[in-house]
Amino acid sequence: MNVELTASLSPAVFVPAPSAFDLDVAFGITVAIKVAFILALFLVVPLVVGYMEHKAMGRLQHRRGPVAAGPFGTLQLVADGIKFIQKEDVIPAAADRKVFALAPGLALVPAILVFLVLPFGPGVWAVDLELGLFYALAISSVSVLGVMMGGWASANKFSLIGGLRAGAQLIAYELPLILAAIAVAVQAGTLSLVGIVEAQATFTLPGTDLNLWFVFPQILGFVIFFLASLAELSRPPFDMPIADSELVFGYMTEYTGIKFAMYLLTEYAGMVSMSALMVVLYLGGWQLLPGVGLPGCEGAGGMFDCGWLGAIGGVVITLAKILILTFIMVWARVAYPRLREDQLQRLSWLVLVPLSLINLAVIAIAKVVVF
Amino acid sequence: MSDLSTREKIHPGTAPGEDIALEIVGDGDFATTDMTLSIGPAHPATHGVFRIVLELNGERITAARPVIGYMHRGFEKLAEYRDFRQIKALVNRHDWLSGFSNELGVALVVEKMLEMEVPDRAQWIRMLIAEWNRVLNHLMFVGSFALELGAITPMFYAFRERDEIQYLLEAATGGRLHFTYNQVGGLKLDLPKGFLAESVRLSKLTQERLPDYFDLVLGNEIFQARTVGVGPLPPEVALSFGVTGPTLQAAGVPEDSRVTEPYLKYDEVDVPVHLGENGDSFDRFACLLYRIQYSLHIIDQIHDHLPAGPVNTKLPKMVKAPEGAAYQRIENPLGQLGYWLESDGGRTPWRLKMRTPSFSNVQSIPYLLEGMLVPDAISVLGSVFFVVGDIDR
Amino acid sequence: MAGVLARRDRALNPEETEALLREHLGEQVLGSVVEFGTFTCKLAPEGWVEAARLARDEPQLAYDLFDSLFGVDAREEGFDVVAVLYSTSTGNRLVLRTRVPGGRDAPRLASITEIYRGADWMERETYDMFGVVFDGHPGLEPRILTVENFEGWPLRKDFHLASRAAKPWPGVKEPAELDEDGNVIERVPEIGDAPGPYELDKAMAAQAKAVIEQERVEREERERKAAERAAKAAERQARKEAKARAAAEAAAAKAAAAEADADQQPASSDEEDGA
Amino acid sequence: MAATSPPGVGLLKGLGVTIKHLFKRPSTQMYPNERPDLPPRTRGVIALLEENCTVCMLCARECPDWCIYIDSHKETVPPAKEGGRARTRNMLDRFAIDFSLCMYCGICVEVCPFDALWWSPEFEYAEYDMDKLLHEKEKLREWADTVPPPPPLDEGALPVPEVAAAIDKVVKERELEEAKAEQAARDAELAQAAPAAAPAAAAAKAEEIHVEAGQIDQETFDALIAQGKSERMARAKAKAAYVKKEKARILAEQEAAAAAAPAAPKAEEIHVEAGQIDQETFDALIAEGKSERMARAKAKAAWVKKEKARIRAEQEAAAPAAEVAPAEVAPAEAAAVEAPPAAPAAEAAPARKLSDVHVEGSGEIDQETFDALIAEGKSERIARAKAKAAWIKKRKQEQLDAEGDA
Repeated sequence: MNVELTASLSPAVFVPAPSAFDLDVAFGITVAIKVAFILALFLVVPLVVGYMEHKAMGRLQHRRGPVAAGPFGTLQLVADGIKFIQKEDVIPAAADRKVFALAPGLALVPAILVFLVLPFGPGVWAVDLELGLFYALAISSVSVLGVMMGGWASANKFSLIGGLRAGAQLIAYELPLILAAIAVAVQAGTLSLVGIVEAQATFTLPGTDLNLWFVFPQILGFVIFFLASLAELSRPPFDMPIADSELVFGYMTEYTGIKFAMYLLTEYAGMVSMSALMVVLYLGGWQLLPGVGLPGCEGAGGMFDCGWLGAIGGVVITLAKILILTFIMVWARVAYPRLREDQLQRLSWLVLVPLSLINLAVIAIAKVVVF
Repeated sequence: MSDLSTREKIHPGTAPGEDIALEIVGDGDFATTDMTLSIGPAHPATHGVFRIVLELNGERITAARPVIGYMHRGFEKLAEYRDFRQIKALVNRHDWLSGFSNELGVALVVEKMLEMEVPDRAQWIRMLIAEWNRVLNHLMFVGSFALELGAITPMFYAFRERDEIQYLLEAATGGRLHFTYNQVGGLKLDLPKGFLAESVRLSKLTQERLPDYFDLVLGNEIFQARTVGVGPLPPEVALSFGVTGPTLQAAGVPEDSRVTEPYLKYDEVDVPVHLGENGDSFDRFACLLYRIQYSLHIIDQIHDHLPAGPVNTKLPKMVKAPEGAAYQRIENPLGQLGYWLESDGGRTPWRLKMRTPSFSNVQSIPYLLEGMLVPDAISVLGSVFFVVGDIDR
Repeated sequence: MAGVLARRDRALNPEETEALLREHLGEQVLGSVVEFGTFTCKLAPEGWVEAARLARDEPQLAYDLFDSLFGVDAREEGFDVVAVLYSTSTGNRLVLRTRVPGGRDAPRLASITEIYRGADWMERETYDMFGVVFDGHPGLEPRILTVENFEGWPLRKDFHLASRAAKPWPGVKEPAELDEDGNVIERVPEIGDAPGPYELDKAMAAQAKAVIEQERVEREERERKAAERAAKAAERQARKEAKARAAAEAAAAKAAAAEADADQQPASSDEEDGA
Repeated sequence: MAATSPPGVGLLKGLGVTIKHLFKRPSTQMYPNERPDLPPRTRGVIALLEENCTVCMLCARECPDWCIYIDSHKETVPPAKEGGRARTRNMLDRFAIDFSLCMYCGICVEVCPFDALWWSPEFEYAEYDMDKLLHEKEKLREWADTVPPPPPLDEGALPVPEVAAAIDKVVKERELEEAKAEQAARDAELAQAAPAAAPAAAAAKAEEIHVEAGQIDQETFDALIAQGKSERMARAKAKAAYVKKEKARILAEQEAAAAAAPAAPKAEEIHVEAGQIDQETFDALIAEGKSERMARAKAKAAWVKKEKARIRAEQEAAAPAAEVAPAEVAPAEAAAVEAPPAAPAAEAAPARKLSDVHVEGSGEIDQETFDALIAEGKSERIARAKAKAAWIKKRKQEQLDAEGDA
């Protein structure tokens, strides 16, 4: 049991860890800097992930991927974005115009908001909420509202089925996702994402000095969380809401131009935020290896109070871990066909939910007895 | 046309094509109306202009009605205005993935009527190209079926193989899809130098790469979950519909023209046939994959047998089929292709009936879809292998 | 495979098949022919369904694979319907053929959809292409291959291919096939030469010739009319001159009576009308 | 199958297959940057070698789509010499292929008796507008420059005459050196430098006995043997040359006439209908009530037939063909052509003689022109065709000069 953590467990004593952006200047400027930081993250990281997906898919499929736009095709997504902006914005005649227009935005905004609490490095976060994990999971599931609205408002049967599938999928997979995350919170003893990273840095295998990430005791939870996040994001092999060979393009069928781009951006942002959550919850945040801190850092587990160098190093490590996780998502997309909707539901309710409950129970008991 | 018993059950007293009034299904608060979902004519899963109207209760299909004819080009009529050389260039377009087999059928039926002796070498080369054509076709369906189930990668691998094979065939025939290489009495030209060496190399290479498809698709648990038990086709129903090819072999019927009614020199090579057990989507796909393997096996045998000699016979100035009617059946990649050639002794056929495998195979789809889910419809549509041009002609 | 081959040994040959069918159908079997290795049994239309049923159900026949069913134009006598059946157990093929009653105007035949499921679309196609109505078929409409509102029966021989009618055949252009007189030239074969025009193309050439003829007739007509016009004009001129002469005479004979002058006036107006 | 393997193995295998490709070189062809290397038989576009077209209309008639448009007019070529007979020719005004209709079946290329149509692997001619796919003869002629030589055939192939002709073409294209040598040998023969060739020819005769090739072109065969080629190869080529000669003869006749047209003095337009033609062949046939065109066609056919007979006779005689001087051949041919009884040969001979001399040299190319064109970067094929025409023109000029001197 960690003494410092016990102290921070009590709400009365919880002091949010300071962000590097909490500058000693006027409140307004601090906020502006934080907003700029979040937007920069939001606009850059999904593009990097998107480029990685294009390129990795290409190479996994024995082709090259984008090559024409920019050096090695790096500007492909930028080019795509420009193209999307230029496209005509078509709204079907029978569509519910307001809902139709609102839906992509509603899907996109939560994807941005999740970035608020994600810690990317030592001190590199906007806010360290006490209920950070809760906030992240809650906000990210709002996106599906936008998806369902889009599916409904398009006045297209394929879109409608896609939207309904997305809704059903969310309900089915929110449960294992949250149960897996709860197990982490139980082990860490906090809901603050920064706190969880800190807890991992200081967690040692009982009876030894061996520092471990939560992925080791909770490998089951990690797998469940990974699968559930794939399903939440409608990533293959759980992409039934889109299912391009059945539902044409699911809820996105009728969308064009910038609105379509917003849905796509939501997907990539979701990939980033879910991967970032996994990094934070299971993979030790910006810790290079278990037990190996960053240079120039002190604080809990040698991971805080770093200089600029340490902060940049931390961000690089986090992003690298995010890229590895997103690569696995891409890899799964390349290698697998998609499941059927009923099989997906069965997988959730009959396999993942019981397993995550077992996982939670085991962790809770271990928390009391062993750790 | 949907399977009538199903239609009668669900919508008694309605004629096919008639708009079906929506019915309330279920009781009390859970009562829902049926939804009519029109898949196609332009839909990713139909790979062509093909439409299938599904009656849905939730995602469960209560009735299905394929609508065909969007690509009807009147081939049988056009053939009546063309001589046999021109027909050859016409027919390799109805099933554009089996161009060579189609023209082969025409050449064979005309040769049959003329009682013409085709040089051995021509027959062996025809077999060689026909088997490569079969591999080409099947690779396409391996890719497209996997794609329809959401696996995007096999398509790319399949196209990589296809491209090399197409290049090979292009070197001999000049075409990549529409080979126009046959002529009555043989072939247009002999193989170019180096063709055989390249053919041997490609056969070896493809055989090395084939396990990738088995691992990536056939052995994949998700794939199995999507296909095993989906759309089973009992053999007697399949035969009654006239279903042939891999779809029939999947139902366990050992029917393959190359074995049961050998043409060309198929009686001189070993032609293995893979048989399925249940006739479901999985079996259909497995048959397709094994057919690639066995075609390559046949190609290897042809490499060893290919004799030297001429590849065409001297033709009269004007090829005229004698009066009468003949039927020639060949094993097209998608199933049995039959040409009924009726001639009045003229230069053009009096009637050329194209009995295409896709037409009969697709007829069985309503039967297969009854009670399935929408995603299963995709699985069935993808595994009852058809080319829309081959249905509509 | 081995099992199939064993049963193949017991397969009936064409004579036995025909005898078997005759035994059941009697007079309905009109005859049979083995053409290019295909056994065709000609049936009276009344025995059509029964023959199909026998072919499927008779254990010695066991034609289980429904191959195809289609129509053939039989010129003045209407249409034939042909069904091709195959037996996977014996490896035999049976072709049933019947002349559809009703001639070209109202061809009707009984449907065999009850016996073979595959006959459904095949019969629809035959209806679509030839207009043969199948009694007992669950629904021939909408037309299966052509568009719903298509008019005509495309595979009938009296249905002409629009593309061929719309465009002149390229081979009849000068100087290849028609000589100056518009006759089709019988070409002397040369090396690598293809044979002369097809029957169809001869017809096309004849058409082209007819067009030339028509043009010639029209030209002649025009010329004739022009000549007539010229003749008329000349006549008019002559009459005018005559009139002028008459007027001059009248003027010269100023002493003529007033009634003679009145006679001349109506004649002049008549002429104006005629012009 | 994997169905029997433990669960999850199939999934892992899938990951394995894909990751394996991550480290392989991608198979992408960088198309617009790298041009695909298409085989020579590729049916990309149909090219027209206008020089070879005789407006026989076979392509347009055999085209299943009727997408070839040919316009032409008749032109009367005045006699090259006083007292010769005027001839009418078909002049090509328009040759267009509508590639929006074309189904690339290749029947037109197949049926063309004068090798005017060729397949080229060129494929980049997409247009935004369908009308623009109707390409006229100028454009089709440009594509003729891109036609590659046909590939050699597989070892097991038995050369049928037409195929052998193609092989011969290839061999000539591919082994330019050899072709040059061959030409030199033939030049030598033409110059009646027979002494050198005679022993070789005699040797070849002995060889020829046990190959029982009645259909080979003795001249080519001798020349090749003289060069030290293997008997088998020489035989194959000679066979090809035999067929080729027949075609080339007609081709050269056309070309010679084309070359003659501008050089000849302009005479007044002669109309067939006007009855002003005094050519005996035509007169005879026209007197029988035949049309002008038919008369011409028959005369041509008769000539071809005679020519064939002559060559066969020549071979059967098995005398060293090289020793037959072209000067001797020409009048003989001329006589043969003008054989129709009503025709006094003496009058027609000069006109025929000219063309026949050129026919005899149809295989030849003008090395100077050829080299110049190659230097210009033209394809071998097109350079050869042009050089051929140039050679014929030259000979024609020589002949005219000689006659002028006489």
